[in-house]
Amino acid sequence: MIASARSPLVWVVHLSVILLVLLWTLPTAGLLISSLRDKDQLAVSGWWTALSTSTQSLVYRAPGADKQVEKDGKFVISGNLLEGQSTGLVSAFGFNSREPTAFQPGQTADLSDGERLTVQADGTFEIVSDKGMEGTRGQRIFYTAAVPPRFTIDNYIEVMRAEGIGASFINSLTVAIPSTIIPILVAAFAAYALAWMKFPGRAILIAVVVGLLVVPLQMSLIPLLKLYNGVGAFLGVPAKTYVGIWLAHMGFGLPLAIYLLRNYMAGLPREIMESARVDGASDFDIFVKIILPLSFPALASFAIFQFLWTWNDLLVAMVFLGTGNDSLVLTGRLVNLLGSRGGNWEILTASAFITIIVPLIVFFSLQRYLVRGLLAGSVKGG
Amino acid sequence: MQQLLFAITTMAAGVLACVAYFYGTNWILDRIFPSKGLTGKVASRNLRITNTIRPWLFLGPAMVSLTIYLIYPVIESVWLSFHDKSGQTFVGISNFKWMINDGEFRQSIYNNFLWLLVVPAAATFFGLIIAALTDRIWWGNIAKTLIFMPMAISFVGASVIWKFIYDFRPEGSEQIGLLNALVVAFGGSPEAWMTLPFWNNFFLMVILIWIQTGFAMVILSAALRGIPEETIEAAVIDGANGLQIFFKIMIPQIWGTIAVVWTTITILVLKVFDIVLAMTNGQWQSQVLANLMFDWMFRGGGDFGRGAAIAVVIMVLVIPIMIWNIRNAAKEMEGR
Amino acid sequence: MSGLQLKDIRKSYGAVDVIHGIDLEIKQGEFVVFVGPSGCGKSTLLRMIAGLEEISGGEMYIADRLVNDVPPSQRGIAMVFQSYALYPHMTVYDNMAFGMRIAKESKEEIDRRVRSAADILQLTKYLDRLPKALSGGQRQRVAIGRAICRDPKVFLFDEPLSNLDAALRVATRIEIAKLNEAMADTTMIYVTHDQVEAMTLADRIVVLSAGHIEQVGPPLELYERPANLFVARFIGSPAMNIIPAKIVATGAETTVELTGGKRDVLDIATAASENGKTASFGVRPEDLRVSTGDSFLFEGTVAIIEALGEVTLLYIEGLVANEPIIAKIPGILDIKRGDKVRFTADKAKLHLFDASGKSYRA
Amino acid sequence: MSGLQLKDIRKSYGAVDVIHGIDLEIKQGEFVVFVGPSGCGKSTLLRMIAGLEEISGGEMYIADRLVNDVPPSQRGIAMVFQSYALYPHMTVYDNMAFGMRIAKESKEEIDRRVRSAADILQLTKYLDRLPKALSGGQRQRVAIGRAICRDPKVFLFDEPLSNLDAALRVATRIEIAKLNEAMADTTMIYVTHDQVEAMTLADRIVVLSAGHIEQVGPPLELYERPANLFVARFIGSPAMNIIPAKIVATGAETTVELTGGKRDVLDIATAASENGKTASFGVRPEDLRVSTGDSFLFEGTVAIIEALGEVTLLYIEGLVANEPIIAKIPGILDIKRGDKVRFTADKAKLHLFDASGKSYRA
Amino acid sequence: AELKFKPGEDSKFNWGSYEEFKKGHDLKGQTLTIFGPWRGEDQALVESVLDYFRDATGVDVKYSSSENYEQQIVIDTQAGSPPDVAVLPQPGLIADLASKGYLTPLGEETQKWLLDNYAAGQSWVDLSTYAGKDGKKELYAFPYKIDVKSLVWYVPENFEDSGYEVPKTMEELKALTEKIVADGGTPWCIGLGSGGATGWPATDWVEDMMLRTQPADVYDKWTTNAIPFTDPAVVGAIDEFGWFAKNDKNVDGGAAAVASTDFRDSPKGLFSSPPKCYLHHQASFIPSFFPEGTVVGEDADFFYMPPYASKADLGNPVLGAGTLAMITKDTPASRAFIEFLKTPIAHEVWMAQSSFLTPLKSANKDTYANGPMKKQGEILLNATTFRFDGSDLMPGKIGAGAFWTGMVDYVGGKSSADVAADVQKAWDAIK
Ligand SMILES: Nc1ncnc2c1ncn2[C@@H]1O[C@H](COP(=O)(O)OP(=O)(O)OP(=O)(O)O)[C@@H](O)[C@H]1O
Ligand SMILES: Nc1ncnc2c1ncn2[C@@H]1O[C@H](COP(=O)(O)OP(=O)(O)OP(=O)(O)O)[C@@H](O)[C@H]1O
Ligand SMILES: [Mg+2]
Ligand SMILES: [Mg+2]
Repeated sequence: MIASARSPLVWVVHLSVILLVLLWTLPTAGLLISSLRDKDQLAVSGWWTALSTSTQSLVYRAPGADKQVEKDGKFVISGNLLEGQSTGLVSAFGFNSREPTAFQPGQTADLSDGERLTVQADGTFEIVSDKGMEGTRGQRIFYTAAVPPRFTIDNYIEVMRAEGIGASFINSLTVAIPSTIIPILVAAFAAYALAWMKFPGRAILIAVVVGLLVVPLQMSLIPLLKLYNGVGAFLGVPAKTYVGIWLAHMGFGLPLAIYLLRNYMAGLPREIMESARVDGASDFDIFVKIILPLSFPALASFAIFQFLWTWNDLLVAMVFLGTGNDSLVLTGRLVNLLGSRGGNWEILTASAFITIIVPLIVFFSLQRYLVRGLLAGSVKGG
Repeated sequence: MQQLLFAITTMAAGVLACVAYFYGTNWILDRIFPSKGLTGKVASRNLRITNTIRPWLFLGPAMVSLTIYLIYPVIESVWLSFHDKSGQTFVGISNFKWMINDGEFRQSIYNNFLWLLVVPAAATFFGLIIAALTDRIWWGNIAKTLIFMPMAISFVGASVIWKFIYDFRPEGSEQIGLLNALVVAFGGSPEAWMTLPFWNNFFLMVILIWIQTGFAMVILSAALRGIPEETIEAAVIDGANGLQIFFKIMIPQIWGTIAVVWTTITILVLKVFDIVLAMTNGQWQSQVLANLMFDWMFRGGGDFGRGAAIAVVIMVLVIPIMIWNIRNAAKEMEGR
Repeated sequence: MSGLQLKDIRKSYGAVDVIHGIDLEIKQGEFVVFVGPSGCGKSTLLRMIAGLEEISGGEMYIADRLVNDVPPSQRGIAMVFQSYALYPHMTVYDNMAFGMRIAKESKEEIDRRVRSAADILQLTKYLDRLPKALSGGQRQRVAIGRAICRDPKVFLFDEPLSNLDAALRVATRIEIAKLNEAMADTTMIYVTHDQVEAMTLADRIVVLSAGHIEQVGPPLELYERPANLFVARFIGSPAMNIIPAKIVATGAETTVELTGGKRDVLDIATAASENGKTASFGVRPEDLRVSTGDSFLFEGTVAIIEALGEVTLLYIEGLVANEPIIAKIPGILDIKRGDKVRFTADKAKLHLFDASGKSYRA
Repeated sequence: MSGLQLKDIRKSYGAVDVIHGIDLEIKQGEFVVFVGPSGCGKSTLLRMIAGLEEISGGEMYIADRLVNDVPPSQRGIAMVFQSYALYPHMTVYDNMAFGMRIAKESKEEIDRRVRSAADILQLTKYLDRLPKALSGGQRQRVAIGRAICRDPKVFLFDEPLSNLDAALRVATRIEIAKLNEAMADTTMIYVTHDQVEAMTLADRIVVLSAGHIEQVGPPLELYERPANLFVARFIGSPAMNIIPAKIVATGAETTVELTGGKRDVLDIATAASENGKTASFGVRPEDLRVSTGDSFLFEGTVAIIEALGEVTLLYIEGLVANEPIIAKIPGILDIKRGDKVRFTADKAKLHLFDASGKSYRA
Repeated sequence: AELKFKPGEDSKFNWGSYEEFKKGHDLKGQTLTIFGPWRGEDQALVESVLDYFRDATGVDVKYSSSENYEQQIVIDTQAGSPPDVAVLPQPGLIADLASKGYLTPLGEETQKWLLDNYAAGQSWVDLSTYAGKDGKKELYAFPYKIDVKSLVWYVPENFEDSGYEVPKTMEELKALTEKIVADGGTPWCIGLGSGGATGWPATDWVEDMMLRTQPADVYDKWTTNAIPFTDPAVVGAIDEFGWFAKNDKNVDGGAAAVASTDFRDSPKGLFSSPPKCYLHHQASFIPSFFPEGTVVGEDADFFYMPPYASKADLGNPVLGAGTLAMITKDTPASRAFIEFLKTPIAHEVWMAQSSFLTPLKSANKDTYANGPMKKQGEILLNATTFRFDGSDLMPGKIGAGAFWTGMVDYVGGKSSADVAADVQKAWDAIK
């Protein structure tokens, strides 16, 4: 680390990073706040309004006639519009949807059938009638009030309580972990061969790997499932197994893995490899004892992505593991929670944050392998 | 609990099998063709043989897997692209003929080129900037995690997120989309962003850039940290300022990785469809190739011939990138 | 004064203390050489002067300005790194031109200076190569070229010639000396393990050991009057022979008794209080002569003979356990292994150190 | 024979020819030193012997086995890289133990050997450090330690001591000599720029220049009877003085006329056909003596005096244009700049080379 | 699992049919995999029905679903690992599966059963009959669970506050629309937004209008492209929709907002204060997107999208949608499942819990969970014509593609003729 990095430029750096981070997290922040909001609020007001007290026009339905009490010969229904909220201030009210702000707090409104409605600024109201009221549905009271921010974790509770979520979580892990580790191993060997071993056709192979990056996943599904079914029938085992999905994830992840790892490995100083070779190490030794430890940054970055993709994947899991209840992965389970029309945003927002946790943990724990100066001190002159 | 146990054992078995393969085959190879301790013709012959075989042992599992999971489907796709809807009857190049005349296809190609121009460049650019800037500040890891977050968010989540950005409410009513809220706050009138032909492409691209920057950042950050510190020190001594060091010392040294990131994102862009599917499904002239392919493949029973033909086009588009990569690899292999 | 001032400079890497408080003043235009055993902190000190290493303690002034927190680029230095630190993606030419380009020199000026430096360093043929296609010595020369192209206030050289062959080394050394002469205002600090370099180039030599200064002075002073045992042994090659002795008579001249009983008289004054104390008697191998007469300092058996052509090294056993006395005698000698030989030396060239290693010569 | 045999070995990097056909035989157990100017191909040759560099042409045998295609791991070599090439992710201990672990030595044996090597190289304190926390010299020592821990058929050292201080260098050099003695069957090939190292260690020295061999022979032979001008100038420091001359009389003794007209007689036999040809007259700086009498080889004006303590270097001008004659006179002299001084030398130590650079001495 | 309603306990249910079915089917040890579109709450409901099948037959039933069921079923059938029974809401997709030979015909007997037992039986048989691989038309699917689409939702109290009446004819509806505008309100909330499926709510409008302006056979020709999309009948229906949607005053936010407002959000305007709109055209499922606590029948209600009085000859057409069950793997268990769907109990159990409409005449209407459901059931039974959602009948590329896009373009400003031409062009391209 170079001494005295304390220059005015540093502030520019800090500020620009803050700006970028803000830009990048703002959308997600919206999601986070939304996930903590009441589900009916989501579609009505912007998430940022949830952060401060806002003036809203709302409707309250008073209790029905069965809640009336007789007092001094009058029939009274009373309550509070701002039920359950400690603060808030009513600034206007009404009883007709056409004129929702016809009255000021404290005023008394004459309802059509001899009933009178009074609403106070603190939200308490009273409907008074001379004769007994009827009907199961209570009176609608329109009011405008300053409502303080209101947050709830109900959305999370709802998602977490969903049946089978624990099993799905384990399913997801069972899919994701080997689907991450196996391709890394396989790809690392291949990348080493492509970067440091001499054999004819190497350049072509590299190009093929790049070319295979582009193969659309959807193209492969049917032929592969056909193959799986064939093999499954031949061996007399079910076609949709964990091994099957691991291999599938490996196949789809390999091109990128090989491509990234090869690029990284090709950049390692060759003197180190030579030195090991002179020390009597075979290719296998070199790979295991020199290349792998020195490639940790690349391995870690790929692991982060592969884990992420397999964790968030729905399509491959649905096709190769099946859609059945006991084989459902977490994403599948959460998507199913959304219901047939897929519109429950409050669940969507909450489940998005529940699924994000594991990948973020993986990212955070693997990030420390992206170290600086891994090669420092190894060779002189470059 | 039992499932957990099963999961752990299968995981261990899978990984172990993989290790055993590599170790075992190498061991066997050295057993069959020994060269240690031997001299003369036999030794050199064995040596030659092992040297020829060993790379293929290392490559073996990868190649098998690639062949099954990717090459075989590619061949199948090519085959299908010359067949009709149900994949039964050979129809020659009529699928391709149809494609050229299809307005939606042309629209998709046009849009895809827009995407290719903007997204890889922008994502790589932001990824690089962020990787470089966060590298030397104490809260860099936190910043990176935050910027990485979009990558980790499931796609369903992301589409909701952007709904809360792009959402349009008629003028006069309260906006729940951030972008329109800002526009209104500054006195403009709200726009239905997704429905603006041509421009909506860019709003969709923003989403992909937002996601892929995390990818570029992680890879480039690893590369930046691999730059020998001493070359930076030397540049500092030579009087270079931060920007000069960044552009003249760091970037050239990680150029290979930048190319890799750019390539990867470019290819990803060719494949992108879920964003388009979820946000517009190609309406308002925002169609892209991959979504078009998906459309033909699966919607209402599907037309595999045409779907495959579009897939073939996508794969053909990547050929220039392949050639460029061969060149790069060859250059870097010189004298190795 | 506008040189360099180090006040109680300290450096530690975590728990490891590497520099233990260095006080040093270097005048503008001076050529100072740092010597010291491998790992004593020379590079670290240089890197601190350059601003590449944070200073853990003390104050550093360049041209009377406190520079502890001044970034390297504002210190006006050029440096040759021990590990070269070439830019791997630039050709030799660009490596050398980089600093000047940053300084916005004119194209012609850059070209002129690069070519002249390349000429001096015999790199002209390689100007278009990348560092990875160079030999070790060539790389080192590029590193030197990169520094001498520039026009700094302070030059820092970290073992710049270690990978060069003798002829090139001499030539380059002379070029550096010339550079020093041509740029009278430029301060140069030079780290080397080569005695000849240190002796020929330095205005003053700083001898470091384990993170502190042992002695500072002009080369000949260090050679002739080492302040302590460490410097005595360190300067000169092969190192000064040290023979345990006991002071048996003090005064204007001192008499010591070597192991084995031989008594010698030195023209060094000692106080009476020193009488009877143990001391170390020192004589340089090249100051020893083979004595044919009766007057001699000591005698011993030749264990090894190394004929280097120009001189012959004799390794004499029998005086100090496990450590042979070395004599460096000009020419090729007619002495065989096993011969018993007597040695003598100029009185003025004898040294005496007290038990703590301090020299008795003022 | 089970040493090393190089038959017309060639190497080119693309269009650049680096090694032009080397024929060399090294006997088992021999200690051979490669010397040559920076960039002449020493490292390349070493790397080809190690199997790290493909051989572009010719054949190489180790222990009578053609090894052109044998991978390094099976050649039974240990190597100290000029660039160290340490394993950055391993501690010093692991760096040294790596080769032995690969060879499946027992734990105790590994530990013993590592510790003993560390001891010799004064690295014991640093065994747990990673290379990046070491000084340049310490890294170099680790590289040496890594090689000497092992038990190979051939040792390759590429400038192993360049970053060490004099004392350590001597000590390590002696250790290498000891190693060589202890392992009588192990062949050692050593690249160095240090004359002393070359002279003291080598059984034979190979002088390389621009990719071919100039001379091979035991150190003293090279010093005393250089086969050509290149070797003459290369071996010895400062280099041999070469003065243009003209042969004016031939026979059992040869008379030459130097520029300036002074004639000298050399005890070198020349054929009559050589009469009148231009030649180069050579004399080593250390063979020159200041002549007080009338008999002298040449005279000149002292331009520079370098007092190194042990010896004084005189740079004499007036004989060869632009290139001073150097005299290396023992001790500290009483001569001032500008003095005119006469020099003489032993007849046997004079050299004469023909126009193509070949020595007239057989 | 525990059966939701204990057999024999509540006499509303046709327990007899259940017992009879139970007697005839003992398939212990067999398994049955069912793949359907129901997820979330719906999944719990379908499982409660399946429990009866399990209980009756001993079959181990595995129900699964997927967000991308279209894609999933194509992949699974194509790759040769289909479920035993698939339930799909898209006749177009079913037609495709049938033509590729992935479905098993249900046979004459089932066809006859449908004719006899379903109200408007012939329309159901027509809907479920497709050409097989050999081109022969056979009954391949069994309609089960119907949604009514011809509904207009409103808030009764808002109507009261303003003194509006529920319209009985299309003319009245149009008049009401104009009156609301005149009163300074906004009559309609229309939202076509649905992510990737944006546009579909408009197709329902057009289909409803089609049925109210043209005879049923024109509708049928339209869905098979026997008349082109550019036919005046079709363009006319589109313009009928345009009368409502393309008038800035008629829709909340103006016409420009229609295409981008999410269909899930748009009904919320009915409930805001003051109300953003008074009317909303949508199918029977929409209450799940009403604000929490909204009671259908009290806080919100619906009326049948009325026909034109001037076209009384067209009767009371009803547009609907629904799911159809089909056998993708012919096993005794899957056969038995289709049989099970013929028992009233398979309908009643779901009817009694939540939104489930059935044309099965023998199912007891009293088991409908609430008044509104019953009302919808009546609309269904009162229908003189029932037609399935046309866009689902068209080929996927049209019904779930060009048609959607066309409608989006239409509300975006394109003329109905241009839009129709576009759709027709797309249709020509896939022929
Ligand atoms: N990859 C390469 N391409 C072209 N030339 C090269 C390459 N590598 C080395 N050379 C050249 O080969 C020659 C021999 O290099 P080598 O490293 O063997 O020199 P050396 O004798 O070890 O020198 P030094 O003493 O400076 O280490 C040098 O001139 C060098 O420039
Ligand atoms: N990062 C570090 N952590 C701990 N100790 C370190 C670190 N870097 C250097 N050292 C130690 O600091 C001491 C001084 O190192 P320095 O490089 O200054 O030595 P030097 O005098 O230049 O030696 P050489 O002549 O071998 O180059 C050495 O003992 C070294 O081991
Ligand atoms: Mg150093
Ligand atoms: Mg070299």
